Amino acid sequence: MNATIERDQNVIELQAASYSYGHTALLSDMSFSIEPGSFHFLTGPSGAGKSTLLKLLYAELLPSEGTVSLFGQSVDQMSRDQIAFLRRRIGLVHQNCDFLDHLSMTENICLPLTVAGQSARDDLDQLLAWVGLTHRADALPPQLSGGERQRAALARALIQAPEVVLADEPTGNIDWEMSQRLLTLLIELNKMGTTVLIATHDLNLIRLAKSEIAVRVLRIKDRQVQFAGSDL
Amino acid sequence: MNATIERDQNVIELQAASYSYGHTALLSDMSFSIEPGSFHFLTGPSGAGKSTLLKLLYAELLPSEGTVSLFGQSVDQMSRDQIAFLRRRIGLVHQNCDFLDHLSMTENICLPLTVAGQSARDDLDQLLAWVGLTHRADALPPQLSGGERQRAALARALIQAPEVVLADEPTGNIDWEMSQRLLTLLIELNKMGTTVLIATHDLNLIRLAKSEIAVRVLRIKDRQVQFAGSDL
Amino acid sequence: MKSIFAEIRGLLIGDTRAAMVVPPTGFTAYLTIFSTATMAFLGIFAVVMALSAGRVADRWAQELAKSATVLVTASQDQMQDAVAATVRVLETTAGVGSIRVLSDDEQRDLLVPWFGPDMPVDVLPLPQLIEVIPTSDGFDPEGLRLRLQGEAPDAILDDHGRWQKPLIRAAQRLRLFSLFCLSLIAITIIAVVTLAAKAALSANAKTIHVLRLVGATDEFVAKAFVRRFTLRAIVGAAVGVIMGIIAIMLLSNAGKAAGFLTDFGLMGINWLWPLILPLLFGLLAFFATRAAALRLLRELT
Amino acid sequence: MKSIFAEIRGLLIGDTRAAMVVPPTGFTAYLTIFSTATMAFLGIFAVVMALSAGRVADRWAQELAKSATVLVTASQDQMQDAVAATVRVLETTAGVGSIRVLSDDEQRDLLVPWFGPDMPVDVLPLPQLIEVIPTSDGFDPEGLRLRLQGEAPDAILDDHGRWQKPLIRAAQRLRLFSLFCLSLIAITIIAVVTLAAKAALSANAKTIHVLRLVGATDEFVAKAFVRRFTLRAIVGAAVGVIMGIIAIMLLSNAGKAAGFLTDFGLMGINWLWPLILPLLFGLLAFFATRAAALRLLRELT
Ligand SMILES: Nc1ncnc2c1ncn2[C@@H]1O[C@H](COP(=O)(O)OP(=O)(O)OP(=O)(O)O)[C@@H](O)[C@H]1O
Ligand SMILES: Nc1ncnc2c1ncn2[C@@H]1O[C@H](COP(=O)(O)OP(=O)(O)OP(=O)(O)O)[C@@H](O)[C@H]1O
Ligand SMILES: [Mg+2]
Ligand SMILES: [Mg+2]
Repeated sequence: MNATIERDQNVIELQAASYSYGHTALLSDMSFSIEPGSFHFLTGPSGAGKSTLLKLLYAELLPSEGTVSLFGQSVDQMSRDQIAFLRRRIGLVHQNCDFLDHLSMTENICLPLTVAGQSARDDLDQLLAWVGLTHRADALPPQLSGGERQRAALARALIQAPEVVLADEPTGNIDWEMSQRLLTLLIELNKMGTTVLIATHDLNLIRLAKSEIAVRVLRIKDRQVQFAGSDL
Repeated sequence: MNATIERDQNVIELQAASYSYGHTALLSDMSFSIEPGSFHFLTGPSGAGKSTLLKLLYAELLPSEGTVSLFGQSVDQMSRDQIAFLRRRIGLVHQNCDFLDHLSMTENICLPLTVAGQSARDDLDQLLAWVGLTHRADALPPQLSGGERQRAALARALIQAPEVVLADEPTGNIDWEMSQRLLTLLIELNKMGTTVLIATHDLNLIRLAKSEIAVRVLRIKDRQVQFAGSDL
Repeated sequence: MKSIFAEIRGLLIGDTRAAMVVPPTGFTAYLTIFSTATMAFLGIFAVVMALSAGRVADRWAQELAKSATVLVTASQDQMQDAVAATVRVLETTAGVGSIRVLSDDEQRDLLVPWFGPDMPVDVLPLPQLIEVIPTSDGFDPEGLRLRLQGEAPDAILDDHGRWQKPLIRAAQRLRLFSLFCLSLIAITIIAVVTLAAKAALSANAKTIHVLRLVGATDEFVAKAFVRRFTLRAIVGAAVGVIMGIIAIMLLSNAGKAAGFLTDFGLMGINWLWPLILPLLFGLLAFFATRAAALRLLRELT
Repeated sequence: MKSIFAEIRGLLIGDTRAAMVVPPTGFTAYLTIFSTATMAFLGIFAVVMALSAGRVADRWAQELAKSATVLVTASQDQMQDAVAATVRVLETTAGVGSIRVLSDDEQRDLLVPWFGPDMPVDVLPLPQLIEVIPTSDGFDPEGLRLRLQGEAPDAILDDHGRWQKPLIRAAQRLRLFSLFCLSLIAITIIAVVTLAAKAALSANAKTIHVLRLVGATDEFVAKAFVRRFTLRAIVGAAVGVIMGIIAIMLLSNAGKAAGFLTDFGLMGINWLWPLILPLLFGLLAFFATRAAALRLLRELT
């Protein structure tokens, strides 16, 4: 585990990477890189492959061709344990946020610490308050509203102070006010050095972020990833 | 089963209805009605109780106090079979759209027909094409993207040509272009007489609808349901 | 109750529409089938055991009852009279079916172990043995003994009562033991089938919720699961019963060859058991699944 | 292999952190525990059966071997010489442990069934019976018979060979039958525990996916499930074994009271079996769960 990364090294780097679920390629010949400390959005129509791309960046899927490198190491060459350790440096918000239904929300949010053998963080209450879940801390996942679950998923992704945050539609079920609040949190973390990549179709969110910091927008089009210009 | 409803009778009518999950009331003293053929939106912050309210309107939950009447009949006084028959007149899009994972998308979408003992509709292909799922018709639910699942849930809600459509955040994971398309579909159905109620936090969607037809917006605030003015 | 019969009819006629909504397999299904098969195997074994134990007990009781003998000891010249008196008594005793006065040759055979083959039977003052074969009701040994004492004092009744009683008690115990095993296995079968139905249904809680939400009646949901699980139980039971019969036949053949376990096996009308068992399992699964499904449904509106 | 031992150690020391991620109960868990208990119950029964069958077979063989007798028939005045000659032969026969010349009283007791209690033993030309108790190796009956023919022509060996053989074969069959049952039950136990582990794990596929996504190593996931399921199997087996022992004791007591099933029960060192069985179940569950967990994990990166 090399816990520190070189300043100039890219956090994520794809070289001619492609992915296909069956025979026809869904994403093909993708080459791009994400520098540490950057803030990216990923857009594209429903079914374009945003979630698939994020899964590649989390080693949940392995590229059919080409290489995906995380923290300078190709995921193909990692052992299963190395992938597990890698994931402790990346915070993930899945699109359909799954929790362990028999554990309370607090226990679910602290799960990444549990599996890493670490004890709960002191500022857990602060994190819960920020995502507006203080009053639901002891509830079980099925007792939460859609938006509350999404916020809990974000809290779980951030609990380990990860170097990279990958969030798949983190505000799909959340009202605009709360979305702004969550974006502010991510921007603050980004300012402290966290690399952020958010897949979303909420153009307002992208516009808001653009007005605050320098962000880049990746767009999936025709199975390729392009950097979008200012034409949002 | 009274398949026809009187012209003047309200489709949905709440009288001093309230609901609480535990001891403290989540929604209290709600009194409002929804006329046949109307188009409503339901908004409110995440966790306000939008999904809970929709569940009351679908008899998935029964009011703690007061009455909820559907098609002129109080849900409290319905037998379990009557509730089942009632649901065949209402199309529902759940917030976390659940499917039967061992059935294909087409079979899932036709499930309301299956349980009602009806055969598949002729215009199924048309419906699939409209929600953009033609190419995924044979896929299994876990193989779909988040947005595709949401569109399939809408298709399932519409397959029986219901008199009322209740949709809980039907566009949360869908890009703006597709959202517009789905809204157009719902507006067309509304023009043909279907009553529509959509819970959403997407203000753009509400604005777009407002520009096309007469819609009313319900807002949950302080545990109450209010009709919002033009201050969106 | 009316709806239950309608449901059983529906089960037999079949409603593929309803059946398709239940996930087809998975390890819980395998576990159900396997457990059911094991239980059916044990069940058929226990039934055969109980039947065989009953047969063994009957045979023991019969053979023991048959083996009463009367011993007439008298000097050679008085022997004929003594035997005649004894026979008279025996012939007028209620419960005595038939009697047989053993010939000299038969008596000699019985005595060979004691005196060797060359024994001088003729010169010995041998007692005369009379075999008494009772009717199915049997006779009262004490009464007969008293009558003999009065009317034929040279005769002694040996009804083997001393060693007969524990054996008869043992046979009864054997029967009780098999019944105990049988009820133990029956309880286990009920528990396993019920638990398996509950486990499979609770694994399908989501399915039931979805079905109910899209407008399915309780009837439809229950029928779908009941059909699938009942068939599963019947198939599992049939497999188990077939395996059980094969094992029983192998054992009873091997046993017969070795002059052992000769009473072990299915005979005559008892061959209906292998047919009845899967149906019993099906019925059990039917009610267990129905109850579990309705219980799960009751948690939903 | 090293990691397996480390894991077993971890299992005993306990890691509540890992254990809490596994859903605690549910019907699949109950089904697992119940099935395991049933299997353990059957297991302990089968073991006791096999042990008892072995004991019964041994006892039969011993008692049959013991029951050889030599019958010396001679006229009263030559009897003493004939018996002495026979005893000489027997004492110098390999495999004969000890011999005992029966007293007149003993002989009379044996003959009571034939001649009644008032028999005039003294006046009868009774043969002399000699009981032969062989060593554990036993003697060669044909050889002894030939020697007796030559050296003590008045003596006849009755080694009961005629009816001894089928009984010994029956005892061997009984032993074989219990071993057959035992292996049948062992196979069933393996299948049930394996299937139960697989069913429980596949019901937890989502949990495993979530754990892996938040950075859990395979080790962590496997350990969590292995710990829970192994303990479940051990608890289930312990319950089954306790129930089994209670049932066995009840039966064997009832049996002893009835002079039946006296060999049924656990004796001496065999009391270790009830301790071993749950451990075996635990070990089985350990490997089955581990294999199933790793197989499920292998489908995920
Ligand atoms: N089964 C339950 N038991 C207890 N509390 C519940 C349960 N379901 C929902 N709640 C709580 O009730 C509140 C309202 O939930 P609801 O799902 O109706 O919100 P919502 O308005 O749909 O929110 P969102 O926009 O996030 O979907 C939430 O705080 C939620 O935690
Ligand atoms: N396991 C799978 N097997 C086969 N096809 C799949 C699988 N998962 C996803 N797909 C297909 O791949 C395409 C891309 O899916 P993906 O989830 O990446 O889309 P997305 O861009 O995230 O869409 P959305 O905005 O709707 O979430 C979709 O058409 C989907 O149906
Ligand atoms: Mg997606
Ligand atoms: Mg909601």
